[in-house]
Amino acid sequence: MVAEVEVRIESDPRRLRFVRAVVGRSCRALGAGDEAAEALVLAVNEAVANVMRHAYGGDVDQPIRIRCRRAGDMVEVLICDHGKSGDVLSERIDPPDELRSGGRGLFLIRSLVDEFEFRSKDGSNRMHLRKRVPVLAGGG
Amino acid sequence: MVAEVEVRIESDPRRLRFVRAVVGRSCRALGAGDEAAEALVLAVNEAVANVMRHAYGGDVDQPIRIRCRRAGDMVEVLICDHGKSGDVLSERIDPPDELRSGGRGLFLIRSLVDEFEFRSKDGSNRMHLRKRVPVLAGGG
Amino acid sequence: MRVDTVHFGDVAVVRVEGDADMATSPELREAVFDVIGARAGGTVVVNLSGVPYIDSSAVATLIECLREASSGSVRFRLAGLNDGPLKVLRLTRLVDVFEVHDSEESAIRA
Amino acid sequence: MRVDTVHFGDVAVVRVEGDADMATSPELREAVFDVIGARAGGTVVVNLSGVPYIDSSAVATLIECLREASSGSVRFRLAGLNDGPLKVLRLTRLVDVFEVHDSEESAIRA
Ligand SMILES: Nc1ncnc2c1ncn2[C@@H]1O[C@H](COP(=O)(O)OP(=O)(O)O)[C@@H](O)[C@H]1O
Ligand SMILES: Nc1ncnc2c1ncn2[C@@H]1O[C@H](COP(=O)(O)OP(=O)(O)O)[C@@H](O)[C@H]1O
Repeated sequence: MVAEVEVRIESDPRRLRFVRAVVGRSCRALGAGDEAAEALVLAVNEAVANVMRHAYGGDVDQPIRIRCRRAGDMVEVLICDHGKSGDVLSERIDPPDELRSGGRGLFLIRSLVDEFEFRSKDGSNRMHLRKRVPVLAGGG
Repeated sequence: MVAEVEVRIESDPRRLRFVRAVVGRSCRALGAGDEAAEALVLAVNEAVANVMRHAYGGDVDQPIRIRCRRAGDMVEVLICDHGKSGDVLSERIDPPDELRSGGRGLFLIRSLVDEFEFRSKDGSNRMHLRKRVPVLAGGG
Repeated sequence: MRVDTVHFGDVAVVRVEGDADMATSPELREAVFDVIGARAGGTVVVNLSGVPYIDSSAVATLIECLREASSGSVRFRLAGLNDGPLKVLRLTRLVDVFEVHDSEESAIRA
Repeated sequence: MRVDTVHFGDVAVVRVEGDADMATSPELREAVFDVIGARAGGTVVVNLSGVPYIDSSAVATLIECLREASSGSVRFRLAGLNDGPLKVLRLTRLVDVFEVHDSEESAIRA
Protein backbone atom coordinates (compact mmCIF):
# COMPACT_ATOMS: atom_id res chain seq x y z
CA MET A 1 0.00 0.00 0.00
CA VAL A 2 1.25 3.44 -0.92
CA ALA A 3 -0.49 6.36 0.73
CA GLU A 4 1.54 9.22 2.03
CA VAL A 5 1.25 12.90 2.70
CA GLU A 6 3.99 15.47 2.36
CA VAL A 7 3.58 18.90 3.89
CA ARG A 8 5.94 21.60 2.64
CA ILE A 9 6.33 24.87 4.46
CA GLU A 10 8.71 27.75 4.94
CA SER A 11 10.37 27.96 8.34
CA ASP A 12 7.90 30.55 9.61
CA PRO A 13 6.45 29.72 13.05
CA ARG A 14 3.04 30.88 11.80
CA ARG A 15 3.03 27.72 9.68
CA LEU A 16 3.07 25.43 12.76
CA ARG A 17 -0.70 25.62 13.00
CA PHE A 18 -1.03 24.46 9.41
CA VAL A 19 1.37 21.59 10.07
CA ARG A 20 -0.56 20.45 13.14
CA ALA A 21 -3.88 20.47 11.30
CA VAL A 22 -2.70 18.50 8.27
CA VAL A 23 -0.38 16.10 10.13
CA GLY A 24 -3.13 15.31 12.65
CA ARG A 25 -5.66 14.49 9.95
CA SER A 26 -3.10 12.53 7.94
CA CYS A 27 -2.04 10.38 10.90
CA ARG A 28 -5.66 9.55 11.62
CA ALA A 29 -6.27 8.69 7.98
CA LEU A 30 -3.20 6.44 8.15
CA GLY A 31 -4.71 4.51 11.04
CA ALA A 32 -3.71 6.37 14.20
CA GLY A 33 -6.36 6.66 16.90
CA ASP A 34 -7.06 10.00 18.57
CA GLU A 35 -4.45 9.53 21.27
CA ALA A 36 -1.64 8.42 18.96
CA ALA A 37 -2.50 11.17 16.47
CA GLU A 38 -2.43 13.82 19.20
CA ALA A 39 0.90 12.55 20.49
CA LEU A 40 2.36 12.64 16.97
CA VAL A 41 1.03 16.16 16.41
CA LEU A 42 2.67 17.38 19.61
CA ALA A 43 5.95 15.65 18.77
CA VAL A 44 5.99 16.91 15.17
CA ASN A 45 5.22 20.45 16.33
CA GLU A 46 8.24 20.32 18.66
CA ALA A 47 10.49 18.83 16.00
CA VAL A 48 9.49 21.44 13.41
CA ALA A 49 9.80 24.28 15.94
CA ASN A 50 13.33 23.03 16.71
CA VAL A 51 14.21 23.11 13.03
CA MET A 52 12.95 26.71 12.79
CA ARG A 53 14.81 27.78 15.93
CA HIS A 54 18.01 25.77 15.82
CA ALA A 55 18.65 24.40 12.32
CA TYR A 56 17.57 27.63 10.60
CA GLY A 57 18.40 29.97 13.50
CA GLY A 58 15.14 31.89 13.17
CA ASP A 59 15.21 32.43 9.37
CA VAL A 60 11.57 32.31 8.29
CA ASP A 61 11.96 31.51 4.58
CA GLN A 62 13.80 28.19 4.59
CA PRO A 63 12.17 24.96 3.38
CA ILE A 64 10.92 22.24 5.71
CA ARG A 65 9.32 19.01 4.52
CA ILE A 66 7.18 16.80 6.72
CA ARG A 67 6.18 13.41 5.35
CA CYS A 68 3.61 11.13 6.99
CA ARG A 69 3.17 7.51 6.06
CA ARG A 70 2.51 4.05 7.33
CA ALA A 71 5.51 1.84 8.22
CA GLY A 72 4.28 -1.57 9.29
CA ASP A 73 2.46 -1.23 12.59
CA MET A 74 3.71 2.33 12.97
CA VAL A 75 2.72 5.69 11.65
CA GLU A 76 5.93 7.43 10.69
CA VAL A 77 6.59 11.13 10.31
CA LEU A 78 9.80 12.35 8.70
CA ILE A 79 10.91 15.94 9.23
CA CYS A 80 13.50 17.14 6.76
CA ASP A 81 15.54 20.36 6.59
CA HIS A 82 18.87 21.55 5.19
CA GLY A 83 19.92 23.84 8.00
CA LYS A 84 22.60 23.60 10.66
CA SER A 85 22.82 20.13 12.12
CA GLY A 86 22.78 19.74 15.91
CA ASP A 87 23.85 16.85 18.10
CA VAL A 88 20.19 16.09 18.68
CA LEU A 89 20.57 12.43 19.66
CA SER A 90 22.97 13.09 22.53
CA GLU A 91 21.03 15.99 24.03
CA ARG A 92 19.90 15.39 27.59
CA ILE A 93 16.69 13.43 27.90
CA ASP A 94 16.16 13.81 31.64
CA PRO A 95 13.06 15.67 32.67
CA PRO A 96 14.11 19.28 32.42
CA ASP A 97 14.89 21.26 35.52
CA GLU A 98 11.64 22.68 36.85
CA LEU A 99 12.14 26.37 36.39
CA ARG A 100 14.37 26.42 33.35
CA SER A 101 12.33 28.00 30.62
CA GLY A 102 13.63 26.12 27.55
CA GLY A 103 14.92 22.65 26.87
CA ARG A 104 11.68 20.70 26.83
CA GLY A 105 11.22 20.02 23.12
CA LEU A 106 13.37 16.92 22.76
CA PHE A 107 12.16 15.59 26.10
CA LEU A 108 8.55 15.90 24.94
CA ILE A 109 9.31 14.28 21.61
CA ARG A 110 10.93 11.28 23.27
CA SER A 111 8.10 10.91 25.76
CA LEU A 112 5.51 10.97 23.00
CA VAL A 113 6.78 8.61 20.31
CA ASP A 114 7.87 4.97 20.25
CA GLU A 115 10.82 5.49 17.91
CA PHE A 116 12.99 8.51 17.33
CA GLU A 117 15.85 8.76 14.81
CA PHE A 118 18.01 11.61 13.64
CA ARG A 119 20.47 11.63 10.76
CA SER A 120 22.47 14.37 9.02
CA LYS A 121 23.97 13.68 5.62
CA ASP A 122 25.09 15.84 2.69
CA GLY A 123 23.66 18.97 4.24
CA SER A 124 20.23 17.55 4.92
CA ASN A 125 18.88 16.62 8.35
CA ARG A 126 16.21 14.03 8.83
CA MET A 127 14.28 13.24 11.96
CA HIS A 128 12.04 10.17 11.97
CA LEU A 129 9.27 9.90 14.55
CA ARG A 130 7.28 6.69 14.78
CA LYS A 131 4.30 5.72 16.87
CA ARG A 132 2.69 2.28 17.10
CA VAL A 133 -0.95 2.16 15.97
CA PRO A 134 -3.58 -0.56 15.65
CA VAL A 135 -3.15 -2.95 12.74
CA LEU A 136 -5.16 -1.93 9.67
CA ALA A 137 -8.26 -3.91 8.84
CA GLY A 138 -8.83 -4.25 5.09
CA GLY A 139 -8.09 -1.32 2.83
CA GLY A 140 -7.40 1.11 5.66
CA MET B 1 4.00 32.21 1.70
CA VAL B 2 4.81 28.59 1.01
CA ALA B 3 2.52 26.01 2.52
CA GLU B 4 1.44 23.08 0.48
CA VAL B 5 0.36 19.49 0.90
CA GLU B 6 1.06 16.65 -1.49
CA VAL B 7 -0.86 13.41 -1.16
CA ARG B 8 0.62 10.40 -2.95
CA ILE B 9 -1.38 7.24 -3.51
CA GLU B 10 -1.58 4.20 -5.69
CA SER B 11 -4.52 4.09 -8.09
CA ASP B 12 -6.55 1.87 -5.77
CA PRO B 13 -10.14 3.11 -5.25
CA ARG B 14 -9.82 2.20 -1.56
CA ARG B 15 -7.45 5.17 -1.30
CA LEU B 16 -10.21 7.66 -2.25
CA ARG B 17 -11.33 7.88 1.36
CA PHE B 18 -7.81 8.78 2.44
CA VAL B 19 -7.61 11.43 -0.27
CA ARG B 20 -10.91 12.99 0.78
CA ALA B 21 -9.89 13.17 4.44
CA VAL B 22 -6.49 14.77 3.85
CA VAL B 23 -7.53 17.06 0.98
CA GLY B 24 -10.51 18.31 2.98
CA ARG B 25 -8.40 19.18 6.00
CA SER B 26 -5.68 20.70 3.84
CA CYS B 27 -8.08 22.95 1.95
CA ARG B 28 -9.53 24.19 5.22
CA ALA B 29 -6.05 24.84 6.61
CA LEU B 30 -5.30 26.78 3.41
CA GLY B 31 -8.24 29.06 4.05
CA ALA B 32 -11.26 27.36 2.47
CA GLY B 33 -14.52 27.54 4.41
CA ASP B 34 -16.63 24.43 4.97
CA GLU B 35 -18.60 24.85 1.76
CA ALA B 36 -15.61 25.48 -0.48
CA ALA B 37 -13.67 22.65 1.13
CA GLU B 38 -16.56 20.22 0.63
CA ALA B 39 -16.92 21.25 -3.00
CA LEU B 40 -13.19 20.75 -3.58
CA VAL B 41 -13.30 17.35 -1.86
CA LEU B 42 -16.15 16.21 -4.12
CA ALA B 43 -14.41 17.53 -7.24
CA VAL B 44 -11.04 16.01 -6.31
CA ASN B 45 -12.70 12.66 -5.57
CA GLU B 46 -14.25 12.67 -9.05
CA ALA B 47 -11.01 13.71 -10.72
CA VAL B 48 -8.99 11.02 -8.93
CA ALA B 49 -11.65 8.38 -9.62
CA ASN B 50 -11.47 9.31 -13.31
CA VAL B 51 -7.70 8.87 -13.28
CA MET B 52 -8.12 5.40 -11.74
CA ARG B 53 -10.83 4.40 -14.19
CA HIS B 54 -9.80 6.07 -17.43
CA ALA B 55 -6.15 7.10 -17.33
CA TYR B 56 -5.04 3.86 -15.62
CA GLY B 57 -7.90 1.68 -16.93
CA GLY B 58 -8.49 0.09 -13.53
CA ASP B 59 -4.85 -0.77 -12.67
CA VAL B 60 -4.61 -0.36 -8.90
CA ASP B 61 -0.86 0.11 -8.48
CA GLN B 62 -0.11 3.23 -10.52
CA PRO B 63 0.99 6.50 -8.91
CA ILE B 64 -1.29 9.51 -8.44
CA ARG B 65 -0.17 12.78 -6.87
CA ILE B 66 -2.56 15.36 -5.48
CA ARG B 67 -1.12 18.71 -4.47
CA CYS B 68 -3.08 21.36 -2.54
CA ARG B 69 -1.92 24.93 -2.17
CA ARG B 70 -2.96 28.51 -2.10
CA ALA B 71 -2.92 30.46 -5.40
CA GLY B 72 -3.90 34.06 -4.74
CA ASP B 73 -7.55 34.18 -3.73
CA MET B 74 -8.00 30.55 -4.73
CA VAL B 75 -7.26 27.19 -3.20
CA GLU B 76 -5.78 25.08 -5.96
CA VAL B 77 -5.62 21.31 -6.20
CA LEU B 78 -3.46 19.67 -8.85
CA ILE B 79 -4.07 16.02 -9.77
CA CYS B 80 -1.21 14.39 -11.60
CA ASP B 81 -0.89 10.96 -13.29
CA HIS B 82 1.10 9.36 -16.08
CA GLY B 83 -1.60 7.19 -17.58
CA LYS B 84 -3.55 7.38 -20.84
CA SER B 85 -4.58 10.90 -21.66
CA GLY B 86 -8.21 11.58 -22.58
CA ASP B 87 -9.80 14.52 -24.33
CA VAL B 88 -11.13 15.68 -20.99
CA LEU B 89 -11.66 19.33 -21.88
CA SER B 90 -13.95 18.67 -24.82
CA GLU B 91 -16.12 16.10 -23.06
CA ARG B 92 -19.78 17.08 -22.85
CA ILE B 93 -20.63 19.37 -19.96
CA ASP B 94 -24.44 19.33 -20.33
CA PRO B 95 -26.28 17.85 -17.40
CA PRO B 96 -26.14 14.13 -18.09
CA ASP B 97 -29.17 12.31 -19.39
CA GLU B 98 -31.33 11.37 -16.43
CA LEU B 99 -31.12 7.61 -16.49
CA ARG B 100 -27.69 7.10 -17.96
CA SER B 101 -25.65 5.53 -15.22
CA GLY B 102 -22.21 7.05 -15.90
CA GLY B 103 -20.92 10.31 -17.28
CA ARG B 104 -21.42 12.56 -14.29
CA GLY B 105 -17.87 13.00 -13.03
CA LEU B 106 -16.72 15.85 -15.27
CA PHE B 107 -20.10 17.52 -15.00
CA LEU B 108 -19.83 17.49 -11.20
CA ILE B 109 -16.26 18.78 -11.28
CA ARG B 110 -17.21 21.72 -13.48
CA SER B 111 -20.23 22.57 -11.35
CA LEU B 112 -18.15 22.54 -8.19
CA VAL B 113 -15.03 24.57 -8.97
CA ASP B 114 -14.36 28.06 -10.28
CA GLU B 115 -11.49 27.07 -12.55
CA PHE B 116 -10.71 23.82 -14.27
CA GLU B 117 -7.65 23.08 -16.43
CA PHE B 118 -6.30 19.95 -18.03
CA ARG B 119 -2.96 19.46 -19.73
CA SER B 120 -1.09 16.43 -21.04
CA LYS B 121 2.61 16.70 -21.75
CA ASP B 122 5.48 14.23 -21.98
CA GLY B 123 3.35 11.37 -20.73
CA SER B 124 2.05 13.17 -17.68
CA ASN B 125 -1.49 14.48 -17.24
CA ARG B 126 -2.30 17.37 -14.94
CA MET B 127 -5.68 18.59 -13.89
CA HIS B 128 -5.90 21.85 -11.95
CA LEU B 129 -9.00 22.59 -9.90
CA ARG B 130 -9.37 26.00 -8.26
CA LYS B 131 -11.96 27.43 -5.96
CA ARG B 132 -12.21 31.00 -4.73
CA VAL B 133 -11.95 31.41 -0.96
CA PRO B 134 -11.96 34.35 1.46
CA VAL B 135 -8.80 36.44 1.53
CA LEU B 136 -6.38 35.41 4.29
CA ALA B 137 -6.07 37.62 7.33
CA GLY B 138 -2.53 37.76 8.72
CA GLY B 139 -0.42 34.65 8.73
CA GLY B 140 -3.21 32.31 7.68
CA MET C 1 -19.14 0.09 4.16
CA ARG C 2 -21.69 -1.97 6.02
CA VAL C 3 -24.90 -3.15 4.38
CA ASP C 4 -27.75 -4.85 6.27
CA THR C 5 -31.09 -5.97 4.90
CA VAL C 6 -34.23 -6.13 7.05
CA HIS C 7 -37.71 -7.17 6.01
CA PHE C 8 -41.05 -5.60 6.99
CA GLY C 9 -43.88 -7.52 5.25
CA ASP C 10 -43.40 -6.94 1.51
CA VAL C 11 -40.94 -4.12 2.11
CA ALA C 12 -37.22 -4.82 2.22
CA VAL C 13 -35.01 -2.18 3.77
CA VAL C 14 -31.32 -2.01 2.87
CA ARG C 15 -29.47 -0.06 5.56
CA VAL C 16 -26.13 1.32 4.46
CA GLU C 17 -23.33 2.67 6.62
CA GLY C 18 -20.19 4.43 5.49
CA ASP C 19 -19.10 6.45 2.45
CA ALA C 20 -20.45 5.23 -0.88
CA ASP C 21 -17.74 5.80 -3.47
CA MET C 22 -16.00 4.00 -6.34
CA ALA C 23 -14.52 1.48 -3.88
CA THR C 24 -17.70 0.64 -1.99
CA SER C 25 -20.50 1.17 -4.53
CA PRO C 26 -20.17 -2.34 -6.01
CA GLU C 27 -21.06 -3.76 -2.59
CA LEU C 28 -24.11 -1.52 -2.39
CA ARG C 29 -25.13 -2.49 -5.91
CA GLU C 30 -24.84 -6.20 -5.17
CA ALA C 31 -26.88 -6.00 -1.97
CA VAL C 32 -29.67 -3.98 -3.57
CA PHE C 33 -29.76 -6.12 -6.74
CA ASP C 34 -30.05 -9.25 -4.58
CA VAL C 35 -33.02 -7.82 -2.74
CA ILE C 36 -34.70 -6.61 -5.93
CA GLY C 37 -34.25 -10.04 -7.52
CA ALA C 38 -36.08 -11.70 -4.62
CA ARG C 39 -38.91 -9.20 -4.39
CA ALA C 40 -41.04 -8.94 -7.57
CA GLY C 41 -44.09 -6.77 -6.90
CA GLY C 42 -42.81 -5.49 -3.57
CA THR C 43 -40.88 -2.46 -2.35
CA VAL C 44 -37.18 -1.85 -1.71
CA VAL C 45 -36.09 1.01 0.53
CA VAL C 46 -32.45 2.05 0.67
CA ASN C 47 -31.80 3.79 3.99
CA LEU C 48 -28.86 6.13 3.48
CA SER C 49 -28.98 7.86 6.88
CA GLY C 50 -25.65 6.24 7.78
CA VAL C 51 -23.98 7.49 4.61
CA PRO C 52 -22.19 10.84 5.00
CA TYR C 53 -20.79 10.89 1.49
CA ILE C 54 -21.67 9.70 -2.03
CA ASP C 55 -19.80 10.30 -5.26
CA SER C 56 -20.76 9.87 -8.91
CA SER C 57 -20.10 6.11 -8.76
CA ALA C 58 -22.70 5.80 -6.03
CA VAL C 59 -25.08 7.98 -8.05
CA ALA C 60 -24.55 5.67 -11.04
CA THR C 61 -25.18 2.68 -8.78
CA LEU C 62 -28.44 4.14 -7.47
CA ILE C 63 -29.60 4.80 -11.03
CA GLU C 64 -28.80 1.20 -11.96
CA CYS C 65 -30.75 0.00 -8.94
CA LEU C 66 -33.72 2.17 -9.93
CA ARG C 67 -33.68 0.76 -13.48
CA GLU C 68 -33.32 -2.81 -12.22
CA ALA C 69 -36.26 -2.25 -9.86
CA SER C 70 -38.51 -0.80 -12.59
CA SER C 71 -37.77 -3.67 -14.91
CA GLY C 72 -38.69 -6.11 -12.12
CA SER C 73 -41.83 -4.15 -11.11
CA VAL C 74 -40.34 -3.36 -7.73
CA ARG C 75 -40.93 0.04 -6.10
CA PHE C 76 -37.62 1.69 -5.25
CA ARG C 77 -37.26 4.35 -2.55
CA LEU C 78 -34.45 6.28 -0.93
CA ALA C 79 -34.68 7.30 2.72
CA GLY C 80 -32.75 9.42 5.21
CA LEU C 81 -30.45 11.23 2.80
CA ASN C 82 -27.88 13.40 4.59
CA ASP C 83 -27.05 16.93 3.38
CA GLY C 84 -23.93 15.93 1.44
CA PRO C 85 -25.53 13.13 -0.61
CA LEU C 86 -28.65 15.26 -1.16
CA LYS C 87 -26.46 18.00 -2.55
CA VAL C 88 -24.84 15.55 -4.97
CA LEU C 89 -28.24 14.37 -6.21
CA ARG C 90 -29.30 18.00 -6.63
CA LEU C 91 -26.13 18.91 -8.53
CA THR C 92 -26.64 15.97 -10.90
CA ARG C 93 -30.35 16.95 -11.17
CA LEU C 94 -31.48 13.55 -10.05
CA VAL C 95 -33.42 14.25 -6.85
CA ASP C 96 -36.73 14.15 -8.72
CA VAL C 97 -35.87 10.94 -10.51
CA PHE C 98 -35.91 9.10 -7.19
CA GLU C 99 -38.71 8.68 -4.69
CA VAL C 100 -37.00 10.31 -1.71
CA HIS C 101 -38.33 10.00 1.86
CA ASP C 102 -37.13 11.76 4.99
CA SER C 103 -37.07 8.65 7.11
CA GLU C 104 -37.10 4.88 6.81
CA GLU C 105 -40.50 4.76 8.55
CA SER C 106 -42.18 7.10 6.06
CA ALA C 107 -40.58 5.21 3.16
CA ILE C 108 -41.99 1.94 4.51
CA ARG C 109 -45.47 3.34 5.14
CA ALA C 110 -45.75 5.31 1.89
CA MET D 1 -4.41 34.30 19.32
CA ARG D 2 -6.59 36.75 21.20
CA VAL D 3 -5.60 38.12 24.61
CA ASP D 4 -7.91 40.23 26.79
CA THR D 5 -7.22 41.56 30.26
CA VAL D 6 -10.01 42.19 32.78
CA HIS D 7 -9.69 43.51 36.33
CA PHE D 8 -11.57 42.35 39.44
CA GLY D 9 -10.34 44.39 42.45
CA ASP D 10 -6.69 43.48 42.92
CA VAL D 11 -6.96 40.47 40.61
CA ALA D 12 -6.13 40.82 36.92
CA VAL D 13 -7.41 38.10 34.62
CA VAL D 14 -5.71 37.49 31.27
CA ARG D 15 -8.09 35.60 29.00
CA VAL D 16 -6.41 33.81 26.12
CA GLU D 17 -8.02 32.37 23.01
CA GLY D 18 -6.36 30.22 20.37
CA ASP D 19 -3.37 27.88 20.17
CA ALA D 20 -0.33 28.96 22.17
CA ASP D 21 2.73 27.93 20.19
CA MET D 22 6.08 29.30 19.05
CA ALA D 23 4.29 31.85 16.84
CA THR D 24 1.82 33.15 19.41
CA SER D 25 3.59 32.69 22.76
CA PRO D 26 5.45 36.03 22.52
CA GLU D 27 2.08 37.80 22.48
CA LEU D 28 0.97 35.88 25.57
CA ARG D 29 4.25 36.67 27.30
CA GLU D 30 3.97 40.37 26.56
CA ALA D 31 0.38 40.63 27.80
CA VAL D 32 1.10 38.78 31.04
CA PHE D 33 4.36 40.64 31.71
CA ASP D 34 2.53 43.97 31.24
CA VAL D 35 -0.08 42.97 33.78
CA ILE D 36 2.50 41.68 36.26
CA GLY D 37 4.49 44.91 35.93
CA ALA D 38 1.45 46.97 36.89
CA ARG D 39 0.32 44.82 39.78
CA ALA D 40 2.87 44.49 42.59
CA GLY D 41 1.32 42.71 45.57
CA GLY D 42 -1.76 41.58 43.64
CA THR D 43 -2.79 38.45 41.73
CA VAL D 44 -2.64 37.54 38.06
CA VAL D 45 -4.85 34.77 36.68
CA VAL D 46 -4.25 33.39 33.19
CA ASN D 47 -7.50 31.88 31.92
CA LEU D 48 -6.58 29.21 29.36
CA SER D 49 -10.06 27.78 28.81
CA GLY D 50 -10.02 29.14 25.25
CA VAL D 51 -6.68 27.48 24.48
CA PRO D 52 -6.99 24.03 22.90
CA TYR D 53 -3.27 23.56 22.37
CA ILE D 54 0.04 24.55 23.97
CA ASP D 55 3.54 23.50 22.96
CA SER D 56 6.89 23.74 24.72
CA SER D 57 7.28 27.41 23.75
CA ALA D 58 4.07 28.19 25.61
CA VAL D 59 5.27 26.10 28.56
CA ALA D 60 8.51 28.09 28.58
CA THR D 61 6.49 31.31 28.43
CA LEU D 62 4.33 30.28 31.38
CA ILE D 63 7.45 29.45 33.40
CA GLU D 64 8.89 32.86 32.57
CA CYS D 65 5.65 34.49 33.65
CA LEU D 66 5.72 32.54 36.93
CA ARG D 67 9.30 33.67 37.61
CA GLU D 68 8.52 37.26 36.70
CA ALA D 69 5.51 37.20 39.04
CA SER D 70 7.50 35.76 41.98
CA SER D 71 10.21 38.35 41.57
CA GLY D 72 7.55 41.07 41.63
CA SER D 73 5.66 39.50 44.59
CA VAL D 74 2.63 38.86 42.40
CA ARG D 75 0.57 35.69 42.87
CA PHE D 76 0.35 33.79 39.56
CA ARG D 77 -2.47 31.33 38.80
CA LEU D 78 -3.60 29.27 35.83
CA ALA D 79 -7.30 28.58 35.27
CA GLY D 80 -9.46 26.49 32.97
CA LEU D 81 -6.80 24.25 31.46
CA ASN D 82 -8.16 22.00 28.72
CA ASP D 83 -7.15 18.34 28.46
CA GLY D 84 -4.45 18.86 25.83
CA PRO D 85 -2.56 21.63 27.64
CA LEU D 86 -2.95 19.79 30.96
CA LYS D 87 -1.37 16.74 29.38
CA VAL D 88 1.60 18.81 28.17
CA LEU D 89 2.13 20.23 31.68
CA ARG D 90 1.93 16.68 33.08
CA LEU D 91 4.40 15.32 30.53
CA THR D 92 6.84 18.10 31.36
CA ARG D 93 6.18 17.48 35.09
CA LEU D 94 5.18 21.06 35.67
CA VAL D 95 1.58 20.80 36.85
CA ASP D 96 2.65 21.08 40.47
CA VAL D 97 4.90 24.02 39.83
CA PHE D 98 1.86 26.11 38.95
CA GLU D 99 -1.17 26.99 41.03
CA VAL D 100 -3.82 25.46 38.81
CA HIS D 101 -7.55 26.18 39.22
CA ASP D 102 -10.49 24.59 37.45
CA SER D 103 -12.22 27.83 36.65
CA GLU D 104 -11.55 31.55 36.47
CA GLU D 105 -14.00 32.14 39.34
CA SER D 106 -12.22 29.79 41.72
CA ALA D 107 -8.86 31.26 40.73
CA ILE D 108 -10.14 34.76 41.52
CA ARG D 109 -11.68 33.75 44.86
CA ALA D 110 -8.78 31.57 46.03
N1 LIG E 1 16.44 20.23 14.72
C1 LIG E 1 17.52 20.63 15.44
N2 LIG E 1 18.62 21.04 14.80
C2 LIG E 1 19.70 21.42 15.50
N3 LIG E 1 19.78 21.42 16.84
C3 LIG E 1 18.72 21.00 17.54
C4 LIG E 1 17.54 20.59 16.88
N4 LIG E 1 16.64 20.22 17.83
C5 LIG E 1 17.24 20.40 19.01
N5 LIG E 1 18.50 20.87 18.86
C6 LIG E 1 19.46 21.16 19.96
O1 LIG E 1 18.99 20.48 21.13
C7 LIG E 1 18.77 21.40 22.19
C8 LIG E 1 17.57 20.98 23.03
O2 LIG E 1 16.38 21.13 22.28
P1 LIG E 1 14.97 21.22 22.98
O3 LIG E 1 14.89 20.11 23.98
O4 LIG E 1 13.93 21.21 21.93
O5 LIG E 1 14.96 22.58 23.78
P2 LIG E 1 15.08 24.10 23.29
O6 LIG E 1 14.69 24.12 21.85
O7 LIG E 1 14.11 24.81 24.16
O8 LIG E 1 16.51 24.48 23.50
C9 LIG E 1 18.59 22.74 21.52
O9 LIG E 1 18.89 23.83 22.37
C10 LIG E 1 19.53 22.62 20.32
O10 LIG E 1 20.84 22.91 20.71
N1 LIG F 1 -8.57 11.59 -16.10
C1 LIG F 1 -9.06 11.14 -17.29
N2 LIG F 1 -8.24 10.58 -18.17
C2 LIG F 1 -8.70 10.14 -19.35
N3 LIG F 1 -9.98 10.25 -19.74
C3 LIG F 1 -10.87 10.81 -18.92
C4 LIG F 1 -10.46 11.30 -17.64
N4 LIG F 1 -11.55 11.82 -17.03
C5 LIG F 1 -12.56 11.66 -17.87
N5 LIG F 1 -12.19 11.07 -19.02
C6 LIG F 1 -13.06 10.77 -20.19
O1 LIG F 1 -14.22 11.58 -20.05
C7 LIG F 1 -15.41 10.76 -20.01
C8 LIG F 1 -16.44 11.37 -19.07
O2 LIG F 1 -15.98 11.28 -17.74
P1 LIG F 1 -17.01 11.39 -16.54
O3 LIG F 1 -17.89 12.56 -16.78
O4 LIG F 1 -16.23 11.42 -15.29
O5 LIG F 1 -17.92 10.10 -16.61
P2 LIG F 1 -17.55 8.54 -16.47
O6 LIG F 1 -16.24 8.45 -15.76
O7 LIG F 1 -18.68 8.00 -15.70
O8 LIG F 1 -17.47 8.03 -17.88
C9 LIG F 1 -14.91 9.41 -19.56
O9 LIG F 1 -15.75 8.37 -19.99
C10 LIG F 1 -13.54 9.36 -20.23
O10 LIG F 1 -13.63 8.95 -21.55
